[in-house]
Formats: sequence, C-alpha cells, structure tokens
Amino acid sequence: SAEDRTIAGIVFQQDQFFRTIQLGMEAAAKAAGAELLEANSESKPEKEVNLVDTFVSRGVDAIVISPISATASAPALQRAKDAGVVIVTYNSGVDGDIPVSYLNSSQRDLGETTGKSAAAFIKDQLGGKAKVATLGFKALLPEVSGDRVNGFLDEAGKGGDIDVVSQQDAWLAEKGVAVAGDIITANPDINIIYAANEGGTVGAVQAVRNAGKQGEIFVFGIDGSEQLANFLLDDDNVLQAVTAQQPFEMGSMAVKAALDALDGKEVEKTVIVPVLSLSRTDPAAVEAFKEDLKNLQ
Amino acid sequence: MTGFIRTAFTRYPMEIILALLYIYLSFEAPGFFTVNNQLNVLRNITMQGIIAFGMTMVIISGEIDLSVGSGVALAGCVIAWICGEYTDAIGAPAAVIIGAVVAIAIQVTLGVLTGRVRQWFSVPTFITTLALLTMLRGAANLITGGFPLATFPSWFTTLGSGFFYGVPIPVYVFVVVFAVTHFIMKFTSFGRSVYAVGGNPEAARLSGINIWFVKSATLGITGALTAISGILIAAQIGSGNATAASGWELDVIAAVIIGGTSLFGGKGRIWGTFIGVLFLGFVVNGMTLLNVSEYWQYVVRGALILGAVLFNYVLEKLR
Amino acid sequence: MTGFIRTAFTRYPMEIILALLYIYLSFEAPGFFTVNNQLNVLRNITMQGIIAFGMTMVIISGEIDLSVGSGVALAGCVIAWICGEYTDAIGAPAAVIIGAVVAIAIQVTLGVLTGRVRQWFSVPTFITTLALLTMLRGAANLITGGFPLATFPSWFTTLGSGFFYGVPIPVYVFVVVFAVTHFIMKFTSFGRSVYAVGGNPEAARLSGINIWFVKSATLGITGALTAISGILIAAQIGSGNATAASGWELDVIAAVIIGGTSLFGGKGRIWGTFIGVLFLGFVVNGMTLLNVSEYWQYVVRGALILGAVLFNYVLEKLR
Amino acid sequence: MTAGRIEVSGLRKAFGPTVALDDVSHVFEPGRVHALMGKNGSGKSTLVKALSGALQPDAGRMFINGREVSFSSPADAFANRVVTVHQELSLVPELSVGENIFLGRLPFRQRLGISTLDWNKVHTDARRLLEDMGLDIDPRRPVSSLSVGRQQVIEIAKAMAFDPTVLLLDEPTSALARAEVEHLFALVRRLRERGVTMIYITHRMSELFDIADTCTVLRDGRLVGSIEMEGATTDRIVGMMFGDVARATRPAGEAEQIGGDVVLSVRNLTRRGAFEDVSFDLRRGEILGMAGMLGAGRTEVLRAIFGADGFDGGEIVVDGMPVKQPTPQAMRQLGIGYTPENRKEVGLVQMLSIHDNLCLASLPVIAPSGFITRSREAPYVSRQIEELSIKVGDPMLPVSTLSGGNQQKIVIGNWLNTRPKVMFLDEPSRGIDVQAKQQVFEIMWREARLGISSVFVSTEAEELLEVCDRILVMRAGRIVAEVDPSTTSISDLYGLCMEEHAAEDIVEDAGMTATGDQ
Ligand SMILES: Nc1ncnc2c1ncn2[C@@H]1O[C@H](COP(=O)(O)OP(=O)(O)OP(=O)(O)O)[C@@H](O)[C@H]1O
Ligand SMILES: Nc1ncnc2c1ncn2[C@@H]1O[C@H](COP(=O)(O)OP(=O)(O)OP(=O)(O)O)[C@@H](O)[C@H]1O
Ligand SMILES: [Mg+2]
Ligand SMILES: [Mg+2]
Repeated sequence: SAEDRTIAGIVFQQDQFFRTIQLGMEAAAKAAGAELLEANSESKPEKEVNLVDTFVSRGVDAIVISPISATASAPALQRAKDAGVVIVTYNSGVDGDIPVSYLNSSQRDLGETTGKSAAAFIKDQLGGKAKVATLGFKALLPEVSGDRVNGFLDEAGKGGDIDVVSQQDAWLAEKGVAVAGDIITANPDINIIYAANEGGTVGAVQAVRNAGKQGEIFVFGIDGSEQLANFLLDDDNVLQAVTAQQPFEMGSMAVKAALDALDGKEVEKTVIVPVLSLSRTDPAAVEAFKEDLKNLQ
Repeated sequence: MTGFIRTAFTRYPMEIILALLYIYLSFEAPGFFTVNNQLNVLRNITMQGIIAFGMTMVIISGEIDLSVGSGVALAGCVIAWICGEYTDAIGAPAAVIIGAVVAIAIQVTLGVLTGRVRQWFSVPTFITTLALLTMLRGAANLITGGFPLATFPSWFTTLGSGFFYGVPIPVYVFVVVFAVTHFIMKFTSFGRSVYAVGGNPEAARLSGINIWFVKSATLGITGALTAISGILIAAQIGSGNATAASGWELDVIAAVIIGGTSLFGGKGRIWGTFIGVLFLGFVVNGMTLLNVSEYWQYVVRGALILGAVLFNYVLEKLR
Repeated sequence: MTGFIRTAFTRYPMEIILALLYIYLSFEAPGFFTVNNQLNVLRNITMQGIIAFGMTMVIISGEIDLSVGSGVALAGCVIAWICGEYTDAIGAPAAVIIGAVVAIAIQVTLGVLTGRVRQWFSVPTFITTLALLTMLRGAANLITGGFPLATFPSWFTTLGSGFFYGVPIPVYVFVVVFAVTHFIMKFTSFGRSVYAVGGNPEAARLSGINIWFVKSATLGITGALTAISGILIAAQIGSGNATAASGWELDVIAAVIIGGTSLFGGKGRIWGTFIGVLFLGFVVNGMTLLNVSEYWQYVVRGALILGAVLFNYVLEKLR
Repeated sequence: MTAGRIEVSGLRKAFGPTVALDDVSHVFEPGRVHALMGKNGSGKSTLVKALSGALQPDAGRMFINGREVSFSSPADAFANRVVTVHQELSLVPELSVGENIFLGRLPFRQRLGISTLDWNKVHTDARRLLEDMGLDIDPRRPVSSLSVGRQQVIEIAKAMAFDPTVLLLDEPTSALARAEVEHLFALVRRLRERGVTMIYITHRMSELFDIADTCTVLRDGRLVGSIEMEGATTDRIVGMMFGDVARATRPAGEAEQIGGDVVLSVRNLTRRGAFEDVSFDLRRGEILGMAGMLGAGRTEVLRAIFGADGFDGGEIVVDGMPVKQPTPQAMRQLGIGYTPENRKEVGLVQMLSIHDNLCLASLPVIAPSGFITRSREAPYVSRQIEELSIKVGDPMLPVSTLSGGNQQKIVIGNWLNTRPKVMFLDEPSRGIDVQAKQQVFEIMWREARLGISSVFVSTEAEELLEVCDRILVMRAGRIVAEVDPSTTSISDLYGLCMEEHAAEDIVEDAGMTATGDQ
C-alpha cells in the first residue's frame, strides 16, 4: 500500500520553480502517506547519476525526476528502471522508453505563449516593427534555453518585422542587470528584451529602469514569482507579460502518477501541464496568481 | 621619447594594458564610448569591486577568503528576511536599517572567527572559507526557503538602481570604499602591519605586531564589505536571493591578482585592484557589446586574465 | 588499554573519524550498509578520487590546480567529438582509443604548460589554472555546441557503468591509481623529490633536483588523471557533456586537505587523500539516504569539512 | 695526482646594478684548503654559487682539473663531484635526516622486478655517515626537529655523502659550537689527506690559522690577492680585506657608570625540556653577556622573556612590576627589544623596503594616532642609517638587497627606533665581517652610555669578554656560573661552557620525542 512506498524526487536547481515543484511533491506524498526523499542534482550530470544510483541502492520504489539532459540522463535511469524502479519524468524528458509517465509544460509552449503576447504588443503598440534582444541560459541548459528562446522568437515574429540584435546568456538576476544594461547601451534603439527565466527577467526589468528607458523598452519574460507579479502591476509599464508554469501542479501530479503506477493503475504516458499566461492587460489574473503563491509559502 | 614610453610601460604595465583595451573597445564596440555605458560599467563592477578591495587586504596579509560569493547571498537574504518579518511592526526604514546592521554584523563576525580559527587551530583560511562557501549558501536558502524574498520598500531599491547627480548610487559606495581602503593601506600603521604580517609573519610578531589581530581584522573588513555588496545587490534586484553571486570568489580573486597583488602575501596595492576590477569590467562589458557568443566569452575572458598577468610579468622584467 | 585508544586516536585521527561516521551511518541511514550501496559509494567517489590523488601530488609540490572540473568536461567532450567524427571512417574501437589518447594528451600538455608558465613567467599556478577553469569550459561548449554528444558505441558505456566480478569497473581504475600514486610518492625518487620541492624548493634545487620538471610532471600527471576521470564520466553518462563536473576543483581540494595534506606544500600522503575521498563520499551518500533536506546538506557538508580538519588538528596536538 | 684543480678566468656576475663578481681569475691548487675571505657582500658566496652551478655567471670560464666546465644546474656540478655546503641552510624541514642527506640520489633496490627506494639503506648509510662524523643523530628524525646548529651539521654530512673531489664550504661554522667545529676540522683534514680540494669561507679569523693552507681575498667583487697561510698575519689579511680597520675597544672607565637600579629581573624561569630555574638581574646601562654552547638554551630563555614563546613557571619583573602575560607587544611597550639570531628568516620582512623594516617595531612610537606617512617616518629611518652607518643606496629598495652585516644593523635599528630600555641581542655578530662586528659592539657601548641595557648572546668567548660588563654561563638549560670579564680568560670561559660535555645532547633529546617520517 501507499504507506510504505518510498519515492525519490529529484530537481536540478535551487530556485523558486523547483522549490515549488518540491512543495507539490511533498503535498502529494503526504496526502498518500508515502515517504518522499528529495535531492538536487545541481545541473551536474555526474551528480545526477550518483543520486539515481544511491536511491536505487536505498531501495526506493519510484524516482520522480527532471532529467538534466535527454541523452546524458538516460543510462542511469535505464539502469534504475532495469532494477525495477518506476520512473516518472517531469519538466524535461529523456530519450528511450524509460518513464511510465512524462509530465511537462512544453518548453516551446512557454516561449510561444509569451511570444504571442509579444506579437500582439508589437502589432498594436510598435507598429509592427521591433528590435529584440534575448537573455537565455545556454551555458546551463542549452536544450531548454533554445526551446524557450526560439519558441518566443517564432511567435513574436508573427506580430511583424522583428530584428534580433543581441542574444546573450544571463540567468541570475545580478548578471541579468549587467548584461541587459550592456545590451541597452550597445543598442539604444532596442524595443524589446525577452528573458527566458525568472532571474533574467528580473535583471532585464531593473536594467531598463536603471537606463531610464521606461516606456521605450519593454520586457517579456518567463516564470512567475511574487516579484514578477509586482512588476506586472507596477505602472512604470516595463514588464509586459510572462508565462508561468504551474510547478505545484506538476510536482504533485508527477508523484501521483508514480504512486498510481506502483498501484498498478493505468497512467498516461504523456501529460501536458498547462502554462499560465500573465499579462499587464489582465491585472485580476495577476492578483489571483499572487494570492496562490502566498498560500504556498 | 622612447625612453618615456619605456618608462611608462615598465612602471605602469596594467594601466597601459587597460588603456589599450579601452581604446580598442572605444573604436570597435558599439556604444562603448558613451557616458551611459561608462556609468553602466561602473555600476556593474561596483559590487565585486567593493569586495575586491577587502580581498586585497586579506591576500596581502597572507590569507584568502573563498566565502565571499555565498556571503553576498546570505547578507541579501538576511536583510530581506528582516524586512519581511519586521516591517509591519517597526516600519520599513527601521527594518531596513536593522537588517543592514545584522547582515553586516554576521559577516564581520564570521570573518573575525575565520581568523581566530586559524590562530587557535591552525586551520588555513582556505579551508575554513571553503567550508563557509557551502554553509552560507545553505543558510541563505534556509532563510528564504528557496524563494526570492521581495520584501523591500520601493525607496530601498533606488539604493541599488538609483542615480545621484547622474551617477548610479552604488558607484559612490565603490569610490568611498576605494578611497578608505587605499588610505588605510597607505597611511595607517594598521596598513603597514598588513604588509609586514603577509611578508613575514614571524618577523612581524617578533616586532610586536599582533598578527592575529591584523589577519582577523582584514577578514572582518572583507566580511563587512561583502555584506555591503550583498545589500546593494538585494537593492538592485529588488529581492533577497539565495542564488545570488555564485562563483564570485574566483572573479574577485582574479581582479586582485590582475592588479598585481601577490598570492603569497606581503605585496600588493589597492590601486592595482582598482585597475584589475576595471579591466575585468571592461572585458565583460566589451564582450557583451560586441555580442561575443557565450561560449567564446569563457575562452576570451580566461585568455585575457592570463594574458594580463603574463604581460605584467614581462614588463616588470624589462624594468 | 586507554593508552592504546589514545595512540590510535592521535596517530590515526582521520581514520577514526571515518570509522565513527561509518558506524553512525550503518545504524542510522537506511540502506547504507548494503553491498549495493557500498559499491555505489565506491563508484561515486571514483571520479573525483582519481583526480584527488594527482592533486595531492600537485599540492605537496607546492602548487595547485583549479582547472580540474573544466578539464573533466573538456576531456569527455573531446572523446565524444572524435567518436562522432571518425567512427564512420575508422570504426568505433579505433575512434574511442584515438579519442582517449587525444583527450589525455591535451590535459597532460596543459598541465605541463602550466608548470612551464610558472617557471618562465613566474605566473602562479593558481592564476593560470583559474584562467583555464573558464577557458576549458568554454572550449568544451564550443566543441559540443552546448548539446550532449551521444556518439559512443554501447560497449563503451559499460566502462563507466559496468561491473567486473560484481564490482563497478571504474572502481578498479580508482584502486589502480591509488596504488600507483601511493607507490610513486613513497618508493620512487621522483616521489621524494615532490616532497622536497614543496618543502624547500631552493634546497631541492641545490640538491640537484630539477624542480620545474617535478612541478610540471605533477601537473601533467594530474592532467592525465583529470582526462581519465572525464572519459569515465563520459562513459558513465553515455555522452560528452560540457556542463559536467562544474565546481569539482573545490571538492577535490577539500578531499586532499581533509586527508591531512598541507596547502603550503611539502607535507601529505596519498593514503590520507584516500581517507578524505571516502569521508566526503560517505557524507554525501549518507545525507541522501537520511533524506537531509537540500539546504541543510550544504550546511552539514561545510560543517563536516571544517569539523574534520579541526578535529584532526586537535588530535595532532594531543600526540 | 689529484683531480680537484679549480681555475676561474674572467668570471663576472651582476645582479642588476650590483656587480657581485668583477673579472675574477684565480687558480685554486688541488688538495689544499683555500680560505676565501672578504667583508660582507664582497662576492664570496656568489663565486661559490657559480662553481656549484647554483647560478650562472654572466661571463668568464671555469675549469675543473684543466677541463672547461659549464654548470647549468647543481646536478652538473655533482656529476663533476663538486659539492657545496651553502651559506643558507638548504635542507627540507619536513623530510628525515637520512633522506635529506641522500636527497637527489636516493638508493634503490629491485623488488619483484621493480626498482624501489631502499629505505633501510637510506637510514643505515646515513647512520654510518653520521657516526663517522662523531654524531649521534637518529636519521629518521625530521630535520625540522633539530636545532639550527645540528641542521648545519647535517648539511655538512650531506656534502660528505657525495664523496667529493672539490668541496666548497660557505661559512659552515657560523652556527656551530666549538666541539662541532673541532669535528668539522678533523674531517677537513682527513679530506685534505685524501686529496680533496676545498674552498672555505669564514668570518672567523682564528679558524684560518687552524685549517687553511692559503687565503684568497675578495673586495667588492674583485680579487685582491692570495697568500700562503704560512707566515701570514691577521693584520695582513684584514689589511687586504678592508685596507685599514681600527679595532674598537671600549672606552676605559665606562663600565663603572652602570646605574644601580634593576630594570629587568627574571626569577626561576622554567620551561621543561628547554631551560630550568633561570634567574638574573639586569641593571640600567649594563651589558650582560650570555655564554654557552650551542643548544645551551640561551635563545629559548630570551624568547620566553620576550614573550615569543611560553614558559611553565617563574616570574619576569620589569621596572619592579611583574609581567603577567608576556607577549612581544606587551614587552615592546615595556621597553624591551629583541633581535633574533636568524635575522634572514625572522628578523626582517625581506620583500619590504629598508625604510619599512626600520619602522616595523616602532609604528606605535612614530604614529601614536595610527596615521602615518612616509615623511613622518623619514627622520627615524635616516637617523638609524646615519648613526649605525648602514650602507644603503636607496632606502626604498627591498632589504633583501643588503649584505648580511647591513641587514643585521637594520634589525638593530628597527628596535632602537622604539627607544627601548633593554635590548636582547641574540648572536648579533653571527655571519658578519670584522668591521661590521666592531660597529655592532660600538652600538652596544654607545647605547649603554645612554642608559640602555643589553643582554648579549654569543658563542664566541672572545667577543663576550671584550664587550660585556658581566657574563652568565648557561649549560644544559641552567645558569651555571657568573663571571667577571676583567678577571676571566678565554680558556676559562670556554671551560665553563663545556664542562659535562654530553649535556648538550641530553637537553636536546629531553624536549621532544623522535618522530620519523617513515
Ligand atoms: N640574488 C641576488 N639578487 C641581488 N643581489 C644579490 C643577489 N645575491 C647577491 N647579491 C649581491 O651581490 C653582492 C655579493 O653577494 P655575496 O652573497 O656573494 O656576498 P658574500 O661575500 O657572500 O657576503 P656575506 O659575507 O655577507 O655572506 C652583494 O652586494 C649582494 O647584495
Ligand atoms: N623548534 C624546536 N623544537 C624542538 N626543540 C627545539 C626547538 N628549538 C630549539 N630546540 C631545542 O632547545 C634547546 C635550546 O636551544 P636554544 O636555541 O635556546 O640554544 P642556544 O643556547 O640559544 O643555542 P644557539 O647558539 O643554537 O642559539 C636545544 O637543545 C634545541 O635543540
Ligand atoms: Mg655569503
Ligand atoms: Mg641561540
């Protein structure tokens, strides 16, 4: 029964997104009375391998994991599966037929959703022409970063004629301030900065404020946080829209899937967790999002 | 004339390297040579720069501090947490001030303790601060629970991103810290002792210098500067963030060494560190302006650090 | 009897600490005391452990190598890239072998060059390898374009994750490297020169020892071991990965210092490093098994490193 | 007949602006002991280093036994069996005695087809060698546990182990006690009989007549000349070294001016294993000598009083006030200064300037407020340079550019700037030339006239008798006698120091347990 099930939940970074995932996992495990072991692979493939092996030898029943890389994470997870452990992946997938269930918000989807807001904005406010810069995290997670950035650019391009003038990496807020600031200097006529994660988005907004370019440069981002919600509600008109994943849902659904599979129930092979578009144009939704977040912490 | 150039080259190698880089970027990097960008660079180097001045003293005194990156994160989280807990009770200004004081006090204490642990138990500061590097990061996460804490009053964030007479406010802090540390190292007997302690601890001790006081003090000063930097960063990004400033220890040490300070202690200058900080700042800024791809940035940055130190050496030999 | 205990404690402080930790974990950590888990720990410590033995030699010789983490990544990417490019032309076995040779050759060259740069230009290895730390990471990314390169034949991956007589294959490599480096340091004149060079370089020089050869050689050996570790990791995860092994430099140095090697050179033992590596391995494994929360893990890990070094010191004093 | 003829021709070496060797040409005949003399900084060590491959001359040629050689490293010199005992200790402190002796060419044996270090042979060979030299030192002990004097002996043993044909000895006796010097001389004579050529550097004039066959003198990097020792006189050699030097003597009647008040009083000071029950009084303006053999515990006593090391029991009273917790800072504040015996390692911060080194101890005096400028320090610096006649070009140059004697004066000047009441001078005359030595003595006398008391530690009985008002004799960690220099002869004093010959080893071994590296 569920009471003596042990489930390992592995994240690969310590940030708000994964922290919320963990909260979701904890809630689901608690509800089912299962034991949850948590770990963080710190984006290091070798550490991930160690964790998976350790959990297997500890005899866990299931591993719920966001693999660092579709290719690099496969061998260890295959080993775990061969040892009889149920694998559920979330957020990022893995090559081969390893997981019983895979839950994610499509990374492209995230980029595209923000991109759609940007397309509308470009068409309505900028007269169909925009100069765009992007902040990604290519040196950290090239695949995910690529999906988010390209998804955005593809959709945003539908709003008119866009010119991508600079593509840089910056995923921590303080780095984002510096890099976005430099980009603004190099391209004073830029209209839009897109950042592919929370840190980058915060950094880009602050950089625009530093440069005094409120009303001239507009920021689009990814991820949801209290601070980003506040930016959307701020009347300085810098941050326009972000697309948040629903990490709490993702975490709890992933653990539930694992438990179901252990109980021999049917589980869906692929589950798409919807993304949440938050925009300056819909302040009520932003407020609601803030409220949800408060209840979590 | 050539004599003059030769003298300039051999006496001020890093200054010359910096000037060459500056000229190159002025011509090649779009927007580099604008007032805005110059101010931007200044703002961006401020945070690491402030710490680098303290680190210079620590390294001259023959020690090292690897915990500064985590210290920055912890300080930001501490002030954010205190603001979050106490703003309602005592009002935002009081909460900010208390938060800042507590954040600084923690880092100073840790710095001084690091020195004392070295004194009492002969544990090298390399290892103590290496342990602190992970411990403080963990503590920052425990305080914030992993979420950015956006608890600051809005006026506080101007401290990080505001301007005063057209110059970003952190830049003033940077300049003041530079001036004060420069003064300390050059015009106080404490500063003299730092050199002596790093150059030959036993000789310094036998000359009646309290070497453990000196070492602990430099570590404590660096702690204070780390906390100040952490507070400024929290102000700049508007929240206390446990992931902030990761990996800074090596950046800061690189700036100090580029500035001509010897890792073996006893030798170095605050002015040199100032040059080193500017150098790294211009390199990073220039690469972004030139839209150098992320991967090449790693390579170029490493090559420039190595190149600067090498060049410095070659010019010193010519002297 | 108490005399015996006292002797044991003061002569083998780290061994005792390790044993205590082991006993504690056996009772408290579920699944710790199983053959599987023991093998697992061994497999997990292998990769950093291999490098730590080289690093011990480097540190005893009075130098340091901060580039090992990036070196691991680069080596894995190099062999993966060569397999990707040449498997079709020359077949998988030949491609793997050539890839391994090239990867090792690159790291050895870089290690030796680091030593030579120190000799010719007096650039401390701290700064050269700090520059390499970023440069090699960039190079690894440039080779792979940021994506994992899964180009290996399937038999190659058994090298990383396979078993031989029930023991993971990398463990054999680990044991061999331990035995060889231990032998070198204890029973060859090269090994003794390493101690002499680190303890008093001028005395070593005047005794006819080629100190730059010795230092370059230890750096070169560490380069080779770094590459081997990188190849094994690539085999273990089945691809060349530019993000692998980030931050390892500090882990490896921590293991070496916990093992009693002096950062100031001249003193240390391969056996001690072995203990240090095991200690860190058990700490990491134990915390995972005990389900210590992520944030506490940072704190506990730092505290244990500091505690081990402190305890070691206190016991040495009792001696 | 022998292989060790050394010829140098047109040898030149410059360090930046300093010309250490200037066109030196000379032949050292084989099978003889050639003393090499010259004041501090005259280039003696540089010549020896060139011959030993430790540094490469800028110009000139060297011949060993008529064959031109060019040593690019010490290993090349060893290959020609040219072996050197350098002026600075060149041992590896962490390694064992045995290993140090054979460093660079440790013995091997075959084991399972692999050649491995033969630790047994290392230690048995080392023990045999040491016994040959009349020494009882465990070859497994780490060198760092030995006193400086013992380390010097190991250094010599290390050179012997090479079976040299040419042996270069750069001030081998500067840290040796009389008995050990005798051992060394016996050894040198034995080697001479075997036909080994030796170059022997010393500042001790008396040794020349004991051991040397010829004496070669350098002055400011140039060869002044070479004479046979037979028929040579001290005056002649000193004349070659300096031109003329007046031998200073203490102005008569001064000793009577010593004040009656006791400035420093030590009662029953004890540290187990180092010294026991040490008591003495020091009066104002007095120069108190401390005689004793190497390892008698004099340095330990001074360091304990100065607060540099701890002690187990006893009392220190300064100006009538007991000192509770002596530390170097506290003692400095009470007006006590200490110049350590190994000035190169712990007396100076080598990388700092002469200027900074002269102000190191006196910072609180120069700048009571803590703020300081170079111009504020300048008078203190120039005063010492002037009064101690320190030969410096630019006081902003690193102190490491000065010769030994001048470095010693910097150490003293550093403390005189603190305006001390009491100076502890530990072997201030070690390794400095006759002239500089005389100047140091004159400094002591002058300060005594100004009411400053000194404790003067020296291993040379002559010096103590010449300089001091009163002499304490230490042996095996105890004060065993107090003598009046005016009524004591040199041989009496030596006798007092040497009684119970083996005492030295007893103290040395009581303080520590042997811990082998292996
Ligand atoms: N490495 C060096 N760098 C700069 N100057 C040096 C160096 N070595 C020696 N000198 C200078 O060369 C000169 C000769 O030095 P040397 O050591 O040969 O003198 P010495 O006769 O052995 O003196 P002492 O009796 O004090 O040992 C001195 O002026 C010294 O300052
Ligand atoms: N660091 C040390 N560790 C262990 N023993 C020591 C140490 N330093 C000195 N000793 C021992 O303490 C004893 C006293 O030495 P000390 O140096 O005081 O003698 P000294 O009379 O001053 O002789 P010297 O002329 O060599 O200075 C010696 O037997 C010496 O071997
Ligand atoms: Mg000399
Ligand atoms: Mg002494």
